Amino acid sequence: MSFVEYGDTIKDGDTAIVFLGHESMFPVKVQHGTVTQTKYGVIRHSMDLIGKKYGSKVTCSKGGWVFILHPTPELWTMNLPHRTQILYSTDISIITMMLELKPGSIVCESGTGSGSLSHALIRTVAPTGHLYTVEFHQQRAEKAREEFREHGVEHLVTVTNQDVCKNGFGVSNIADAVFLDIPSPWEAIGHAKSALKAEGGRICSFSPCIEQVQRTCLAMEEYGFTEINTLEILLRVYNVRTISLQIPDLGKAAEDNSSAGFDSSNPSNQGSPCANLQQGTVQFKSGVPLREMVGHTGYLTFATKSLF
Amino acid sequence: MSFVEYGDTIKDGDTAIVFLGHESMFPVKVQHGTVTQTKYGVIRHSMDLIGKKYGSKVTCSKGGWVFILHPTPELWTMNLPHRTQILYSTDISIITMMLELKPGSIVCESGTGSGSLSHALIRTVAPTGHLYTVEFHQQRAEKAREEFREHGVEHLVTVTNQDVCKNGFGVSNIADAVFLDIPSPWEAIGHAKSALKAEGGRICSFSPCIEQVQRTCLAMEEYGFTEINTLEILLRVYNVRTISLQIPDLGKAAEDNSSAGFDSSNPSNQGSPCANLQQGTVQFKSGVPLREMVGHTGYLTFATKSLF
Amino acid sequence: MEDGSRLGPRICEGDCAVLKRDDVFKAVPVLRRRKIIFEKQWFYLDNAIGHIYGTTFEVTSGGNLQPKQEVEETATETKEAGTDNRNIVDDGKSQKLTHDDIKALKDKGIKGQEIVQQLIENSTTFRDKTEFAQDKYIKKKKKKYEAVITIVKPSTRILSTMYYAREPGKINHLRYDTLAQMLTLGNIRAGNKMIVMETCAGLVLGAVMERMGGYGSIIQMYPGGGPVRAATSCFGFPKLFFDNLHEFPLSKVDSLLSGTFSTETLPSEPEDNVLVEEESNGLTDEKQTALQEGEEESTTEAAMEINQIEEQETTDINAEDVEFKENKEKENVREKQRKQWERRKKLIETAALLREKNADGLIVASKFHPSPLLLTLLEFVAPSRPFVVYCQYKEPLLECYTKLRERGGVINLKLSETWLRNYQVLPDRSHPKLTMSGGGGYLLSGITVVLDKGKSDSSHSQALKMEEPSCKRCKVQDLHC
Amino acid sequence: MEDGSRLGPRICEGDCAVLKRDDVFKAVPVLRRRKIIFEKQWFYLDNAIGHIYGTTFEVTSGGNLQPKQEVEETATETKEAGTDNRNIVDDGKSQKLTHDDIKALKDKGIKGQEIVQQLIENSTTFRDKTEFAQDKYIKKKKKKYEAVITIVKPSTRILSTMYYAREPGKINHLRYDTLAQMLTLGNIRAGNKMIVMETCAGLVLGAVMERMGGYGSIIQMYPGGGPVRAATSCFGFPKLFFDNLHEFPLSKVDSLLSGTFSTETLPSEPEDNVLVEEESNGLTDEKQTALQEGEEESTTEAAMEINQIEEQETTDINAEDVEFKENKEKENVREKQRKQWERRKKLIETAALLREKNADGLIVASKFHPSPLLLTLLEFVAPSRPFVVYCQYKEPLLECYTKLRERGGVINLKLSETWLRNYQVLPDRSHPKLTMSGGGGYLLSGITVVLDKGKSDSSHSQALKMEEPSCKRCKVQDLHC
Repeated sequence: MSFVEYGDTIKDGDTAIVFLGHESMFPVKVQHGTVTQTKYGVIRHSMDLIGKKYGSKVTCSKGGWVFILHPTPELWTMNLPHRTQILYSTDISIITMMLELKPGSIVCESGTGSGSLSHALIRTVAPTGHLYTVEFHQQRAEKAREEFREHGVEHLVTVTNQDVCKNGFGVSNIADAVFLDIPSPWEAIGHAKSALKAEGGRICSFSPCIEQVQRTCLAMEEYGFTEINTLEILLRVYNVRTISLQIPDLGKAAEDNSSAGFDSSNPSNQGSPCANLQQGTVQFKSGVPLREMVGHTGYLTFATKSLF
Repeated sequence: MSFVEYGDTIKDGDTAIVFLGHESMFPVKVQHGTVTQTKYGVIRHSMDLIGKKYGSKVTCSKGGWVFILHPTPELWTMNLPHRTQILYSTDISIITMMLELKPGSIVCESGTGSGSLSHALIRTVAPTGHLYTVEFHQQRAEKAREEFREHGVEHLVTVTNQDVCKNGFGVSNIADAVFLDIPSPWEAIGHAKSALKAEGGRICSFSPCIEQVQRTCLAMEEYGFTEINTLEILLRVYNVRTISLQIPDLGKAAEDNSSAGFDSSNPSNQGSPCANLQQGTVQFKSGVPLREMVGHTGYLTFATKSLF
Repeated sequence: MEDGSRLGPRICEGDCAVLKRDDVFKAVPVLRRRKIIFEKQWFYLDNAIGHIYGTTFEVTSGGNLQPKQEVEETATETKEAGTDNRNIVDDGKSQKLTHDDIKALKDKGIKGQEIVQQLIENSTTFRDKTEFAQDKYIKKKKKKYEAVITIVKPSTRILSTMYYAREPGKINHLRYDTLAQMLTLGNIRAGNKMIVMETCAGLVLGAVMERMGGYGSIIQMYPGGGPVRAATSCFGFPKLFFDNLHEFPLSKVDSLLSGTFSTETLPSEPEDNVLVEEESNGLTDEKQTALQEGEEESTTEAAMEINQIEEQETTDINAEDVEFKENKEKENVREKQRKQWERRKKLIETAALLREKNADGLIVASKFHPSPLLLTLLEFVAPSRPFVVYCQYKEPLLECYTKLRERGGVINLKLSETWLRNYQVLPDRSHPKLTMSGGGGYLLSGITVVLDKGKSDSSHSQALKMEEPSCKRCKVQDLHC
Repeated sequence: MEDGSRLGPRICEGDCAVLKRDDVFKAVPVLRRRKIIFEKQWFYLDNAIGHIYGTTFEVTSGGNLQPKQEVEETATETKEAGTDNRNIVDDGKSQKLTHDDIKALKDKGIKGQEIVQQLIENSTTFRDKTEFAQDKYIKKKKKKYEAVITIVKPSTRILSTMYYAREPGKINHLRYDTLAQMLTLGNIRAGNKMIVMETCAGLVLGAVMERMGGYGSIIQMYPGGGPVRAATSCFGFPKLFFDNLHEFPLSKVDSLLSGTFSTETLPSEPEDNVLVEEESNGLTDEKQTALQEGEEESTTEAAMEINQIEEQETTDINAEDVEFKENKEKENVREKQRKQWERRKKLIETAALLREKNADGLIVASKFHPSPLLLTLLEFVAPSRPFVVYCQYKEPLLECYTKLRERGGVINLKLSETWLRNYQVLPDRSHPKLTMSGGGGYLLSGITVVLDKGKSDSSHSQALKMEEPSCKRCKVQDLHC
């Protein structure tokens, strides 16, 4: 297993995803002799996991079962330990496309944060590209390095612990793309520009607040970036449901009765028009939006460093 | 006819809506002896309109027909002569509700603009309320007065031609609600406050740009408004369509053929697997979003003038 | 106390008032010596009686309300903001005050605001936090320890927001901005004659009544034994608003249209209806059920509060009617007969109103499939009048659309949905709110026209062509007009 | 000229390049002495050849391109903004320059930028306009009179944006951000073995190829006589990217699965397929037809440009092959046989690849009903791999969802749609763009797991329970984990 290559069977040292049910899962480090507790009972790594195919159903000690999934950057994003606010797959998707990333791309990122985007970036630029990621918080930088090692991608990434606004990315004229997710991105635009290749490249800045975007756009313009474009992307998830709606009783069935002239003042007969009506229902499938959805993650500002 | 009361038949002097087809209509002033040109031919007011029921189908001179509709503020909004950017029914709806307008409410508005919102406000506060509307552009104020007269609502509205930021609304301590749609609403918040009743009331400011909203919110806070709340509302319209999708040919029909062993190198047989396949389709109704929709009209900021 | 005549209405015993804290609303009856629980605070409304609506109160010891003259912002002068959070290590030990310490402060009767101040002073990390994080911290703590509520007068804005937040299942998830669209698209105004068919606890009816201000008339169509108006009663409308509010049983509609209508078979008594309301929610799905179970908790709570108003009123009437215990039974029978007679008289009046087929509009918002409702009730609407149908799901409105096209007699059909986005606007940190409603339901609206029954075939095909949303044709027409 | 080795690739004859003006893109083949029409300007690309991709050119007289070193902003110093528009009376006479005047300036060879400056100076109302209105005016005029284009290298970003704007019907209205979701949700990366079934002119295939960078393998499933790859060819991929691109006819899928597959009956030649593509767009509605007619105009234009690249290539090959005219016929027969043999060989290879049933993912984006495609093609995917299905409509994906639940072997099913909002960010006038896309299509994604065929009944019911999106259950599980 690695985050940049599928493996068929679960191996000692792998990071696997234990899938318990709808949006309920967690990552587990596979280790000989270890056991993992779930609500369905215990999973014994040596017996239940190692050597099994990814995607297998594993029966836990209490008889319930789970699926063991091969990790992907997207599953990791849903399950990683949060050290900071993280970027989710919806934003990551558009960032990756708009930065024009592909195998071989050199990308700079700051901050590393919880590594959610980092894993996705590494996946896309592998096997010949590289990610330079800068994190000013020492603990976080250290933890990210550890995760990259565990996930078999350390050769594709360099983690630097410094302040990108003061010290930049530590590289110059080699990046195809730069991504910023820091409180004051406008202070890093100059560094971003010098990290990018001379022939140009793409930049993206993620900011939750519009004021940050305004300053960042001004800075981008100042540094000669073109195609400055701010956008927002929201995911609307639909639950698939079978709905059944009642057909209202407009009295068609009751017409015969009404001519029979029951006196409604007779209490025993009061319910009768309702009783003999066949309340039909209509069934249909519907994609029903969730009651609450994520209403905002951040604004994404993209720009191009042009040739001149 | 008036904009605050339904009438059954079309009368001389009425403003009626000529409905030609999907989202194609225009207003017409009904006058004895007048004719109106449409693509379906001429409509003669005396013969074709006056005395007819609203909602009637009227056959034009070329044989095509149109419907004549009773005006409503909503139809007016869709058909009025634009002197400025106007507010549409989606925003008007939420403005009316959030300002807690009802019959008897006293409302202040600036600017009058093309009178789109004004008509809706008058409709809601009639028959016992009043609209004080302030417009700094003299021509527009005059035109609005004229329209209100034609639409039979002049007793419910006072149009003032002045600069609301300098001179306010010309009334004080009588309004239940104030609405602002001006370039610098923050300059009018003080005037809005003094127009509102002592016991309090509601205010709404409409601005296309977020910077205007930021300044307005600050001003509202400064003037002691509470419940300051900014929102945006967008209308997503669906076209109802019958869609039919092809069932892909996965070769089920061709299985018999393949065992028969036709040689594909024989050109005359090349098309045969396609030819005898019954390409089925699936039909269903769908609500299809329009390709383009209005993506932004403005931010609506609501607030309450509290008791203290 | 304040001069009420200038300052608007006072809070009176028996009123339906709305409690407000931040964005949370709750409708309650104003009763003496009654414990209210709201936002984890309990208190009595006794002291609020006589104050002006809009007054903010602080909950003091013993659950008493004390008017608060100024809503001050928490002291910002103590803030010394760090520039970023790189040096903060979260070890869960940053607050020096223990739970016991805080409890002790509370027991001493220390006010919430002071507790928050003490929490700030005893936080080792507060000064290192960014200004933003500091604000967040203060807000969180303030919400937890300060007990401030405002009592406001009910309105469509407040009640529709409240219902959507607290008991969406009761109003078929009709979001307040969708309701706002309905009122505007329906051209609801004083003087109209409206037909309303809703199973939204009477919220939609109340909204229509508010917009009509007692002018004009409303015919409420109801399923089962009688209309449900729990939410309507929360509006606190004056009695005269109900003079022109009529109701008509759905189960009599077909017979009314076919001419076989008679008042001999009345539907069962209104009491029976509560059951119907609770039993079916139009959903078979497990998830929904699970959700609604969750909702039911708060529902029960709020519904209780509201129903107590009704109970109260009923009790009052009984107390007046039953003067002597020995007359009770006789009186009851006579009273029952009188009521029955009145019901029948009103039903005949309402049937006559419908038979005129000149309603100024139709509003439908129910748990039922909207298609049969719409097709039938449109019969009672005059031409050139708007109608609006709400449904929580899009599919039934597609059917309505198709059926209406086949029927004819309607134009300008529009199927829509609104997106509502709330914003946080604060210096240097403005952005859309982080959560938003996933959906507020769907609307189908249109305008009635004279239905050309004789030429239905030709008019149908032409109407279809006329309404087909073709961009190309629109453009051409624009040029011609 | 610039040092190409340091500055990235140069524009070469025969390349597929993208012309860009503001937000408008157009893919064109780079050919000498060929008139290009783009954004109402005509010009020749001859002078662009040899320049670096990303260079901005100005169109000068005779349609020649001249590199523009700096993209300067229009002089802001002439602006004297009025504060509001109250004094502006629009009488249509504010511009003193006549159409003839402007034509005269153009004929004199005056550059666009100067014309705009003259227009400003001759506008009587310009000075009275607000700063905002002035900017708007300048932008409008600039767009009309200045002819500046940039030539950029194609990419998924550019081509998907271009197709969505210019020929959405060709790509089933797949919006670029929806495509972006597919690539991420599908975990597309170097080294994968992917199955792609699309009828999006090869755009989705191209996007997958770009993300795989020539590593791994792709099996494209195609309907009719052969895959359509008009958009794929616009990417300008190196030849080696095509070495591991395989294709397999949809019409052979069932026989492959049932074990009766043979290469004896090959589908008809690729040329036949173009017709199929043009004939059906999956819609019966008049409006859509009208819309697509409108689109067709630009479509035809752009498609022409693109197809010329392919023609060009074909001609090159023929020119090499046919050395002597007298050998032509014989050669042709031999060539045809060789091609046939090669096709069959490749088909056998591809069938073998599929038979391994170990694909690393499945991407579907077609005009067909997705349900049969999905259910069949998932057979070829290994367990614990993602799949993503796009459909322009939501309803077919509801069916896919239901069918997949019945089938089992998939988890984490998610039906979704994205909202894309673009912003104008300018000092003091930032807001969302005034128009936005109404919809970008729908996605159904999920993950395969080992399909427990024996116990399908019990596993089915448990799988359903397992996946039921119940908030309540989720919360309980969270506590346990």
